[in-house]
Amino acid sequence: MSLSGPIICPVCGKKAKTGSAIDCARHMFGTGDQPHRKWVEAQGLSFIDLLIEQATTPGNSSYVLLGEIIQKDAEKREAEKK
Amino acid sequence: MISDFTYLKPGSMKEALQMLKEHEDECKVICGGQSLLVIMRQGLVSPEYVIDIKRLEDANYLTYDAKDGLKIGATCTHRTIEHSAMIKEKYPALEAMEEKLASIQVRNWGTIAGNLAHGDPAGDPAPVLIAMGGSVKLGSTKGERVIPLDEFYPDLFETVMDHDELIVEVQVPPRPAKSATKYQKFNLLESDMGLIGVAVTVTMDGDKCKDARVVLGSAAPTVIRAKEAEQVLIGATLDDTVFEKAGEAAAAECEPVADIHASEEYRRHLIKVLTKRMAKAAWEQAKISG
Amino acid sequence: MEKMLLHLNVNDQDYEIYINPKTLLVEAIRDHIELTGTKRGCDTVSCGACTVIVDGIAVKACSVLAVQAEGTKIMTSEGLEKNGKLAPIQKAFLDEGAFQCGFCTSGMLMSSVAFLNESKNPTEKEIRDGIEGNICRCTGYNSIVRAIDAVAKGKYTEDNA
Amino acid sequence: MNKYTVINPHEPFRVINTHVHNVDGWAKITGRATYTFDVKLPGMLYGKILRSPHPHAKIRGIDFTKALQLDGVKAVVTGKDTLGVKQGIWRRYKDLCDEQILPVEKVRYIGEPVAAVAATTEEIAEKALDLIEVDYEVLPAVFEPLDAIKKGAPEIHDGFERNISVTRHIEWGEVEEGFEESEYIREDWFRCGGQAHMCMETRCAVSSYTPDKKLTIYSSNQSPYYMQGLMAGVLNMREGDIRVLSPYVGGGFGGKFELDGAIFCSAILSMKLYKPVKIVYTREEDFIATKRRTPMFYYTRTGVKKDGTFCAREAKVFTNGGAYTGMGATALYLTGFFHSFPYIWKGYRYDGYRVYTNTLPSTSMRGFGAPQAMWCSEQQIEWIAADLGLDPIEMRRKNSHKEGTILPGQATIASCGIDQCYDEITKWIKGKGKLPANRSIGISACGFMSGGIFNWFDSPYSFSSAVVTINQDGTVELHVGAQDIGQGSNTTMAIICAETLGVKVEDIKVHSGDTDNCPPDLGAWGSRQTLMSGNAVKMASEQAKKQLLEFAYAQSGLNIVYDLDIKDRWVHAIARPERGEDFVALVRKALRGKDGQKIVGRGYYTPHRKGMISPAYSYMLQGVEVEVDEETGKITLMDSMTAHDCGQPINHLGLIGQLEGAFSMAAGYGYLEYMPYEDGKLMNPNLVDYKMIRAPEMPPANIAEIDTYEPEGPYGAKEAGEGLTNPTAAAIGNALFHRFGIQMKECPVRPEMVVNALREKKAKEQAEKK
Repeated sequence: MSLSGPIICPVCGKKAKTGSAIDCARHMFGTGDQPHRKWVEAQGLSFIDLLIEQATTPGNSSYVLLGEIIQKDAEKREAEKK
Repeated sequence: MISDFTYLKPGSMKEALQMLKEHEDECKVICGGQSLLVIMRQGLVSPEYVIDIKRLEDANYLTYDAKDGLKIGATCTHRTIEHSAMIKEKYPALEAMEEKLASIQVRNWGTIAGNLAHGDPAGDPAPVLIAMGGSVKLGSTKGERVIPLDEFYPDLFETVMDHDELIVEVQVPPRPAKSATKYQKFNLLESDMGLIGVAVTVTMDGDKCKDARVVLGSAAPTVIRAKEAEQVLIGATLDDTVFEKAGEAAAAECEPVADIHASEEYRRHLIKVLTKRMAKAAWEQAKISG
Repeated sequence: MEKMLLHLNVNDQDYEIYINPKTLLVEAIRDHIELTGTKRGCDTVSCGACTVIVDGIAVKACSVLAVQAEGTKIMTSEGLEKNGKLAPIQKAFLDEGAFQCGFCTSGMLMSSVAFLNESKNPTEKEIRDGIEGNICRCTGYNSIVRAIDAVAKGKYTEDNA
Repeated sequence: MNKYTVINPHEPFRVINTHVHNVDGWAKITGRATYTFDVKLPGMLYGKILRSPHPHAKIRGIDFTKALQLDGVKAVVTGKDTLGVKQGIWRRYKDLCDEQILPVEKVRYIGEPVAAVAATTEEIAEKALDLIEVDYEVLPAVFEPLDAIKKGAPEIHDGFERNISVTRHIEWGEVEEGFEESEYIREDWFRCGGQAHMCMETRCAVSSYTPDKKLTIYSSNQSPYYMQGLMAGVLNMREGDIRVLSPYVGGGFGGKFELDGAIFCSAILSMKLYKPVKIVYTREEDFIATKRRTPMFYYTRTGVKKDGTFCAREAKVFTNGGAYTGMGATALYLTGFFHSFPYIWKGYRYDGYRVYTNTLPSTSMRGFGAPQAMWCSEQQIEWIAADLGLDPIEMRRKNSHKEGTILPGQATIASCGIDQCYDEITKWIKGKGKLPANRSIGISACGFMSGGIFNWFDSPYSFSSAVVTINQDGTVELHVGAQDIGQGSNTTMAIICAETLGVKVEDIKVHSGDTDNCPPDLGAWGSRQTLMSGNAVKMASEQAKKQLLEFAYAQSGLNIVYDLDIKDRWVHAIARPERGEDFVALVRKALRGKDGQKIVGRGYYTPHRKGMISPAYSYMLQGVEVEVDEETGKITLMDSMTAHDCGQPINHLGLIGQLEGAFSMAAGYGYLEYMPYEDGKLMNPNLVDYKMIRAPEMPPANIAEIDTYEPEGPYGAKEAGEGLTNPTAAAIGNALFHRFGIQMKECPVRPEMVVNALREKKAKEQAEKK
């Protein structure tokens, strides 16, 4: 399913640089303040564990994982709106 | 912060010794003060009286004669020794050591006697003077006694001086024929304190080493002689293998500590390398010296 | 603690000060005589910022008791310039940019002057050893070495300074 | 001693890049310059700070009744006497404002202020400290970032799980694709140590609070405006009621633009007593209780083609943040950005994590994260060249930035002289001929910013501003907010002003270091003043000059196609320089024409549309020749050469001084300056045990100046002096690799490490033989 517009941050409403979910994930990690952390935790993930995973292994797995969740969340919301 | 004290300024060495007797437990003698004022500022010592001998001209001398050797008065500065043509000719290792001792400012004001009295195992003069067979003459109201420097330091920052004694003179015997002393410290900055220091004296008799002294700084709580290493050298026909063995012996017999600048293992390694180098350098010099 | 009267001669001027005997020379100069060109940068006789000239030789004024300097002639950086004329070493420091923050400069100048007084035709290595007791965190020393070298080579004289 | 060459010199200027003496020179060489350290006000008291002996502890109570009874003690303050404001220089981000200078509830590092005393003498104040009893509840502490992120590690700040305080992510291009295309990938892990700023003037301040509710502070700092703003925040005062004076500053190097205990505690004490209070840090306090260069753990993975074309790079970094954030958040970003420099990557990704520990806070220091980045990057690149059998200089050259290079989303490179840097260093190496067996040369490239486009301080003012006032006698008052901390900014600003107005440097009187009388400016950090404050000064000078030339035109009767200009105090038509009039005469007429108002020009600068980081970038390549005693591991620096592109140099003497000075500090970082901690305690907080380069250790610092033109800079100028702190450690490392085959992964490289590395290499070689 494709979205009608760019992805905006579910916490602060900021539009990610390219509008993609992975950019939004980067934004969330980059901001890293309490509201963003709490949102990630609410999805059943550990913000810190994702961070450490990203920090200690090559590649981009944490961002990809969070990006997928953001994408699903955005799709769900768009569906709800309809 | 330096604690308050009463300042005493004797007019002669004799008067200084009387003052020392009077206040022996509560006083410190200052001359150059390059070490003393630092530890006073750190609160490590807080004497009630400070006896200033800096201006005692009767103790400011540097003399040599072929029979008794070198005599350095208590108030003679490092810089006087460094600049002396006589020292350069008779005791070049002493001059070379002084040139690398701390900074010019410190050498200008500080004295070799004061340095020895401070008892820092990282000090430069003690290893060189011990290698040369040097002694200190201690004075008190009771009289004088001469202690060889290798028996002067019982422990870290301690000397065998009684509370009413002070070093009135540093003595070094005349340099024997075919003998030379070499000293080097390993330091991170040119005139810095050494992580370790090694002084070696080699006296030759023909091809054989007649006598040797190996003295190590910062290799134990006090400056020590590496007697095993000396035994490797004495009686041997010197070559690179012997120097290497002497280095290994010195490294084995010393007891260096680990600190932030070097591990114990690395200090031993440096002692090995520098003992080898200094023994060789002393040998090369001894061969050509008169 | 009872204070003592001390006579000090600094930059050819006599001063009478009352001090605690434990007063260091640098404290007498800065706090009592109020010549603040001489600085302090450490407590371990390491940095040389307090270097002054006592009877012609450079000493670190943080490691000398003020009373020990009685009867001597003391010179500080304030004593170099006379009647608006700079000493050769000062001119050379300006020309070579041999200072930046300036905090080590007074001590560095005094070490340089004492060194130049006793060394004729010094080599570069000798100049470097001559200022070994002074830390400069800004310049990397080379401009200072060039300045001392220029004075030693006679590029600056008292007159044209 | 030193060789200095200029490549592509520009048209001659009258003042710029000529031999101009430092404008503060006379004061500094005659012992007359008055530093905060020298300030003495009538009735002044002296303050001392009681510091925590514990790396992590709750403060249960402080009893200072005995201290107050000591004769001469006037006041004691603790965290309870303050508003308890958690402050930080990242004011826009509340999470990062995490430091109470006098903490109320707990201490987080050894040396943290706990109480402060004011007394009639420093000695009494120090004695009073011993009479203060603090009841601590000692908490478990953690000192290394990789321990602090473990589950169950002590939580240093509430709400920062696993102690991760800041994260930064930088990414551009196609990273995964880049690695797929790579024919060779290398991964390495590095450690970079801390470094003390070691300003000759320790932190100090004199605060004077007066009954009219105004606070005057003398402080040794890099940014009077930041100090004013930060103090207003912690005291809940209006900025305008606080005056900060920074007359002469004895060094900064990135360590003096955050609040420190001296400024804060002196102010709190003064406000209690309505008397001036002076606090001067001892050298030991300056080591244990200010801040330091940020220690880092680097992982970096680089993919290249077999011909040496760079494809992709990915880096992950943990920094030892210490107890508080300060400027460390910026260092975390910049280290990641400059780790890509000065090369073009198809894809680049960086993740940085700043971790709290119970150690001295870490922050910005000259180079701002880039020396650490280059230590890792430039060594790895050298190793890759060796792995692939490629010429390390040519491999670097073919991948380097050029004019017009775009770093997507980050920067566009408008001027870049690095290509010529490679030529100059190659020439220098060739000129050396064959080296003795114990000598080796290493090289390292890098680039740096010319001021940051960051406003985390949330200043409503322009980044830089300047005011030029012309007096009736032709003398010029130049008011700048730029701060001279020794780097010579007063001189640089005077040069730009004199060049622009067409007068001489001696006509300019520079006023700086006073928030009451100088316009706001973010201050001296991030190599920003030459470009940013310089642009403000140029604009102010142009504005004043324009007013003068309008009068000159009006009276000249010239055809309007002619242009007028002023050079060397001579106002003239450019086409007919012999026809003109004296500058002073013109000023007098212009004054009459303005009904006696002084001629005033105002200038300001704030970067716009210049990317994320900086308006301009300097480039450099450095070669260092070292001698190694293979038996003892001792490293001696023998010679060095730096090819350097700083655009158009402005202050000739200042530039040389900056480059030489940066070299000595950077080399110190490479092989001497070492900050060992044991259980959170710094083991060498003094100048006996903290080793720095002194005159005998300093090698020649030869310079080839590659003049380019930077369109955004005043007269084409950009950064010089901070960037050169970046390459040296890596160049020393590369020299060790080049001849001796050892790969040093931790800096500073101490001799023991060299001996061990040589031993391991030998053992490995012998094992391989078998």
